[in-house]
Amino acid sequence: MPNMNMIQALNSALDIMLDRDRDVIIFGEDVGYFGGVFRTTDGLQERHGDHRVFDTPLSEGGIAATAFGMGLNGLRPVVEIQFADYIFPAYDQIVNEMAKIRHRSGGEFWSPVTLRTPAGGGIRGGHHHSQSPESQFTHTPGLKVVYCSTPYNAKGLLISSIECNDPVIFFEPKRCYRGPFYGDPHKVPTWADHPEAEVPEEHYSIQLGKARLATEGDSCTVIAWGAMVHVCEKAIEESGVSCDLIDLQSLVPWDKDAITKSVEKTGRCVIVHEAPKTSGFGAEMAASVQERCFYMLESPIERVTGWDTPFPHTTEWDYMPGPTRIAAAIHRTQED
Amino acid sequence: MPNMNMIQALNSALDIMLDRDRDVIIFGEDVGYFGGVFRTTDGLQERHGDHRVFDTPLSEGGIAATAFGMGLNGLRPVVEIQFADYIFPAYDQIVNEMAKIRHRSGGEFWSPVTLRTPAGGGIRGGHHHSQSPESQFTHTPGLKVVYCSTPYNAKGLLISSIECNDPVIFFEPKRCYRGPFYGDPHKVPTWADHPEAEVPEEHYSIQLGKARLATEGDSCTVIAWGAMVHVCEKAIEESGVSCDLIDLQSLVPWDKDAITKSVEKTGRCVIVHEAPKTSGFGAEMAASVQERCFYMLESPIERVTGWDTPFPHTTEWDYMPGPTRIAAAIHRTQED
Amino acid sequence: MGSDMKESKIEVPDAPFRPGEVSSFESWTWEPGDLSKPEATTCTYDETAHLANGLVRVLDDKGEASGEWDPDLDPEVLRLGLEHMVRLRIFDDRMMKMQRTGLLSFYMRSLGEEAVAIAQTMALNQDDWIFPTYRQPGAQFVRGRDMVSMICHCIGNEEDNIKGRQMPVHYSYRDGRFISISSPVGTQFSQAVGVALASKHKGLDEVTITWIGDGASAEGDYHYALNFASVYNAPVILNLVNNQWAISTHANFATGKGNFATRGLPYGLASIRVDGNDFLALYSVTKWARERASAGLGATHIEVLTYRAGAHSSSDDPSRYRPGDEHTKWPGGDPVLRLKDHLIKIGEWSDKRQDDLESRMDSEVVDAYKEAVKYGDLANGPYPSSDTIFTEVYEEIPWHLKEQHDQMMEE
Amino acid sequence: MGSDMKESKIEVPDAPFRPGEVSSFESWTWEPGDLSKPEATTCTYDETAHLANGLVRVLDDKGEASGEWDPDLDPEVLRLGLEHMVRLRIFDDRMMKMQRTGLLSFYMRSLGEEAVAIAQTMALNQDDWIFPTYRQPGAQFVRGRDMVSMICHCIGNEEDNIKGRQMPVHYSYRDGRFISISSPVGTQFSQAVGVALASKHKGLDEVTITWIGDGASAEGDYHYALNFASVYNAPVILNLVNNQWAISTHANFATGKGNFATRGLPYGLASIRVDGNDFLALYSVTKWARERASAGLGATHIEVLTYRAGAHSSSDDPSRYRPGDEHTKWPGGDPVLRLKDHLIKIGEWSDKRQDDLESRMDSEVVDAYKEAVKYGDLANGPYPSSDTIFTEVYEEIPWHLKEQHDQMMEE
Ligand SMILES: Cc1ncc(C[n+]2csc(CCOP(=O)(O)OP(=O)(O)O)c2C)c(N)n1
Ligand SMILES: Cc1ncc(C[n+]2csc(CCOP(=O)(O)OP(=O)(O)O)c2C)c(N)n1
Ligand SMILES: [Mg+2]
Ligand SMILES: [Mg+2]
Repeated sequence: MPNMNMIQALNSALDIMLDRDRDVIIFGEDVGYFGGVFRTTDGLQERHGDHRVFDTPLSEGGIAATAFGMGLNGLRPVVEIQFADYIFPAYDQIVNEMAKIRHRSGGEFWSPVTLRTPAGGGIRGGHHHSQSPESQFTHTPGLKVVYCSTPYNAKGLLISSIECNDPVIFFEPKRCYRGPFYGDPHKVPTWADHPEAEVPEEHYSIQLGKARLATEGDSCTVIAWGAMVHVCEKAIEESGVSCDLIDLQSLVPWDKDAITKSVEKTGRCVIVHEAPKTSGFGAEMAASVQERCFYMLESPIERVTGWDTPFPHTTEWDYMPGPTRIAAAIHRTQED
Repeated sequence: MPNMNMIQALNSALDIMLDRDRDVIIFGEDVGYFGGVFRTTDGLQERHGDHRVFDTPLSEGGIAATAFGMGLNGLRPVVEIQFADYIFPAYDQIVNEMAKIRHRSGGEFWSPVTLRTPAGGGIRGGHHHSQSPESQFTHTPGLKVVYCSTPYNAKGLLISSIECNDPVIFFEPKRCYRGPFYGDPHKVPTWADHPEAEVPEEHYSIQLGKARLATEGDSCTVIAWGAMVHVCEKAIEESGVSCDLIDLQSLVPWDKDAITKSVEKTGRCVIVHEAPKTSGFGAEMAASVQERCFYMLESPIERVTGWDTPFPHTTEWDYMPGPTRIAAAIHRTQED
Repeated sequence: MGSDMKESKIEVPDAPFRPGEVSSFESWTWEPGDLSKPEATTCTYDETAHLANGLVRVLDDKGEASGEWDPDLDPEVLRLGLEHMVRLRIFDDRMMKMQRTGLLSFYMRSLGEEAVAIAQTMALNQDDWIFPTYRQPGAQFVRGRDMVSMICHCIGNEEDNIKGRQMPVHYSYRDGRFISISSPVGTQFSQAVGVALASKHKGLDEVTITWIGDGASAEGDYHYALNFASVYNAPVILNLVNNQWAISTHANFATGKGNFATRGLPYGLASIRVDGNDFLALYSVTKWARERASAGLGATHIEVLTYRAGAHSSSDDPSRYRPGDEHTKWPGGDPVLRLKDHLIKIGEWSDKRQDDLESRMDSEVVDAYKEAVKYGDLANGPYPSSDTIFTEVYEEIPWHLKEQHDQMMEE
Repeated sequence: MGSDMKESKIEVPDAPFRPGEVSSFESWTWEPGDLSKPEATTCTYDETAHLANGLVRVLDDKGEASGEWDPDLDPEVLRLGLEHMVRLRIFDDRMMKMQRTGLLSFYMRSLGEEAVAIAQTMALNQDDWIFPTYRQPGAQFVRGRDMVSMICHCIGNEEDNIKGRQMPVHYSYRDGRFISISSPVGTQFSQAVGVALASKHKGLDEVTITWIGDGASAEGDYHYALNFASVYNAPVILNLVNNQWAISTHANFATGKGNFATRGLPYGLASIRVDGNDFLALYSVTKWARERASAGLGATHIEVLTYRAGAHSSSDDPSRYRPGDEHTKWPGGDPVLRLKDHLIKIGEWSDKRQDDLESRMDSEVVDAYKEAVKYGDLANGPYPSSDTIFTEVYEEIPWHLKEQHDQMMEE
């Protein structure tokens, strides 16, 4: 099986879907001729024509609205928002329109748009190229929310998202496009030789709503998504504690069985995300875990997250959860 | 002391602030000549002039941007978004701009905008006149988030919000504009004779970040805000359980001491809100309470919320948490 | 507190007339026959500048049709148009009455603007897409929707095809290619461009028509729509319905010192202003825009000049912010009367036939509402089952909604 | 899967020239002296239509100034303008070098567009407000900002006045009334209207100037700005800098079949297109717009026609999407050379003085960066203290940030 980095895996998913389904159309800022500022759509315009893969005006609201309308009329648009930080001009179209159309029309209309967007920090992006706004979409019924973490699940989840008849917000951890990133900015490996970078050339899919058990253990359940999955892997190693590491993959709907099963086993839980703590998706996870597993819990559910501040530029390593902070939280769950 | 309904109390706060501070400027859709679709700004244009209180183009993004700019240049704009459902076209201006300006400019610039907006259901508003999107703002550092519930706190909190040098998103439970609303659409009292409708004519303020203890009890802590405060009051009564009812008032920052003190006493907690469950602010409350009071908790923290669906029109009473559902949750916390 | 005390120079526009004042519309100087009609399938957008700066009218005040824009319609078509307009007006009246007795929660009339959706939809093909606001329900009559089903939606009963999920007037009618109405104003305008592009991707000769209010044109969606339509040459008809008011806010707050009609030109879009109370002009202009789109020349931007004769909605009281009789001063008059007068003028109609039509429509509406209320109404039920809260949020019901559904059933 | 198999008719524009092709700009026919200059303080917006359809130029290709728009500036002012432009270009070059060695994370040059912010800011009063994008840092030199402090920001060291919170080039300079730059494009454009209205509320004769890119003009904020500026008659100068490119996307994707300059007219705004590489024309047009605003005639919409000669940013490689030498074909030429040639032409400058200026600027920049790196740089620190993560999020630090701060310090 070929080794692919995450960009290549995403590109492969798009390429395959363009081949399989004529209704798939890809557009966004700089995705056409240039192939995207992160190169995710590289070569696709050339291969599939500029009527299938094209550039747009610099207008996230217009992109979302156009995609929504195309979806209503039978197409399956896959659009890129260049950075997740720039999804907010499209927020109304997403939360008030895309999310509600099927329900509000009594099932007469729906719009299967996939919105891909690079999210998260670690690239010195400062306030507006580092945000990870997933929780701001998880509160809106009608949307599915996906966050990939490896080349393998990037491809499989993206294919499922495109094939899904509901609108999907698809977050890509830009920090992991070219390597897994274990939290040390000075030691940044590529995906070469990583088992999750073995990516089949052909079509495959990963069911939305299912988590991935990244590592298995007995003493603590660590829940993460996106880039934090790898940082947690490192943290678990450093902590020396035997942990289940659950890579959530889908945030809405999330994998209740995987999580309750694990927490019932371990009795301890740490949730990790990059976004600010208050009302991050970690809050929902913690609230739900204590609702469902209260009597099995041996210690408070810990959240390790970005601080409740804008994302900084020079001091981003003090902001993003690193292995040390996560390992400390894992250890705290073991005292009681 | 005069009895005021919530509209009158809000109007009084605006009137006082227009009098006291020439930099206060009020605008929004239909707020000028007409006095607002809910009449909150009634008479203010006549009293203070159309250069202080005026109508705007139908453009929430433009309203927020203009307010932001005015705030940068020394004014203290208080703007109305006609329904909270329509705040989303302004979401980018709020979360990427207003929220971050002080921090991003190293404290050189700030913009003390207050955005008032009627929120919540119970008026047969369907999908787009019923939403309660507070949690979508609580995740953004730099914003303060306030939700009033009575004429008294409406006025005092609004004055504090206007005086605050940070941007404040100020939610008003439209269902309670003219009466407290106890969850029974067939029995809708007015504010007449309600103690919280005794509102001083003059200036007073309620500190942001402080909760209000609405009722006091021993066996359970009920946390709510907006219209749900009154529904909870009724539910507590129906449940027969002795409860602390904490009216949060400020969601960011929230009143940690009030909550931990109460939960440490009661060992039980129910959180109630109208917005959908997943990633509602109840998630943050539950996550935080278990973090801080884990060893005092006798039973799982319960959330009683709107369902994870768009807000319905005809069946809204099946959607909004009512006294029965809340009382049942209170009872569940008492088993263990 | 406060800045130093120089006098504020903030300037705010006002409505031209407020309660107590006398409205007059002297700037209306346009007459039918004024404007030439460029060849739809070849003219460039700047060859439409005179149409955006003028006003396309066909019917004069005496009911006479004239000028290049006269669509020369078969009287049968005109009578059908008249019938739909009368149907809509009587329907609206009935719904308002029912609203007052609580059978529905809320209502919005098309009063004074009946011609807009009806003439424009009649000028299109059956498989063209309609993306309306709440002020264009009349298009459904043209597309043959059963009135009972429309009422069932408004009164939110068991038979409401959208299952009581949205407020009244938020119709969805897939069979008529009439796309679900949404409350946030403006959003459909930019979405319609996507609908049109999808038709284009399928290689089909379908055109999409959409509308936006004078007020809503201040939303970003208006700009997105014009830009995207121009960039991708979309077969879409972009109507800005300038009915003078956005609730209490006059169109002055949306135009500033400019105007609406010419806004399409700098985007490279053919642009026209049309008398929105003139059935023939509306029909003609829409047909022209459709031809143009179908020939691959892209979108047309149309300012439809009209007047919202009724209240904004059943929750509104316009006497608080405008002279109560302002609509009677509107130079465009009443679209129903104008078409009726024209038909009489050309010997194809009579007052007697009008009376007959009105009573026929009356009974149609009465019959329809009597049937509709059999399936329930908002005051008395039965409503769509509470289960419908959880269905169609997603294609399949996910576990957490199943769980919440069960919880609701238990409690 | 998939629609039936008719051929897709989706049409997508392209850039006029792509790598491997030869760029030429034949539509440039405008000459200095072409256009009359209406009286700023009395003319109506439609009396500016010729300015929006034409191109205001003062300097011809031989460095000669002519026409009604010649601002007749004191050579001292011109020399100062030239100095700032040279300063900026040399500064940019140095920063790019430092970026390549990792002393800063990222950089964006103004190459080819130096005249824009510099001429325009020089045409304003000291207390006018500047609301820039990342392509107008040059305004800071005009307002007297210390270069060391600018570099300290870019390299994110201890002395960065915004405390390492934003990426390089996101300057904030309150003393110069230069408002903090934000990454989301377009947002400042609509905000600037509010800044201008606040000045008006204070009764002060202050004007606000702002810019937006050709690309960013497709955001809703562009529409909000024009609308609100017109409705409230705001003293704001709204510049659309059409430098042909938005990263890899050509301005074709923002104009569609239309153009930028005339977009202001239907909003009722005076509208002008100006040669953005012509210092004199920029100065003149800006002065005119300022006079107009100051006289209470509101906003002017200006398309600044220029060419982004450099890469979009240090992360960009334009040879992938446009001919590498396209900027050399730009009919507007190089703004620095044009001003220099003009000064020489009028006998107020020489090649020798230019050389001296360049070496003086070189040393100024070298001295500045040497001083700046003393306070640290991105590669080596010291950085602003981690405490600064928690300060100035709110006016006062709330309890939860104190708690998180303490937690960070412990861990
Ligand atoms: C985004 C948004 N903001 C505010 C509202 C509230 N609202 C409903 S209709 C309306 C006025 C619309 O005026 P206009 O666009 O002129 O349409 P008209 O009612 O005249 O047909 C307003 C402000 C809304 N529905 N959506
Ligand atoms: C809202 C938003 N969307 C996308 C981006 C990413 N981005 C940064 S600059 C840029 C191109 C801007 O082009 P233009 O407006 O023409 O300005 P120029 O760079 O040419 O000066 C893009 C797409 C952004 N910063 N903000
Ligand atoms: Mg209107
Ligand atoms: Mg550009």
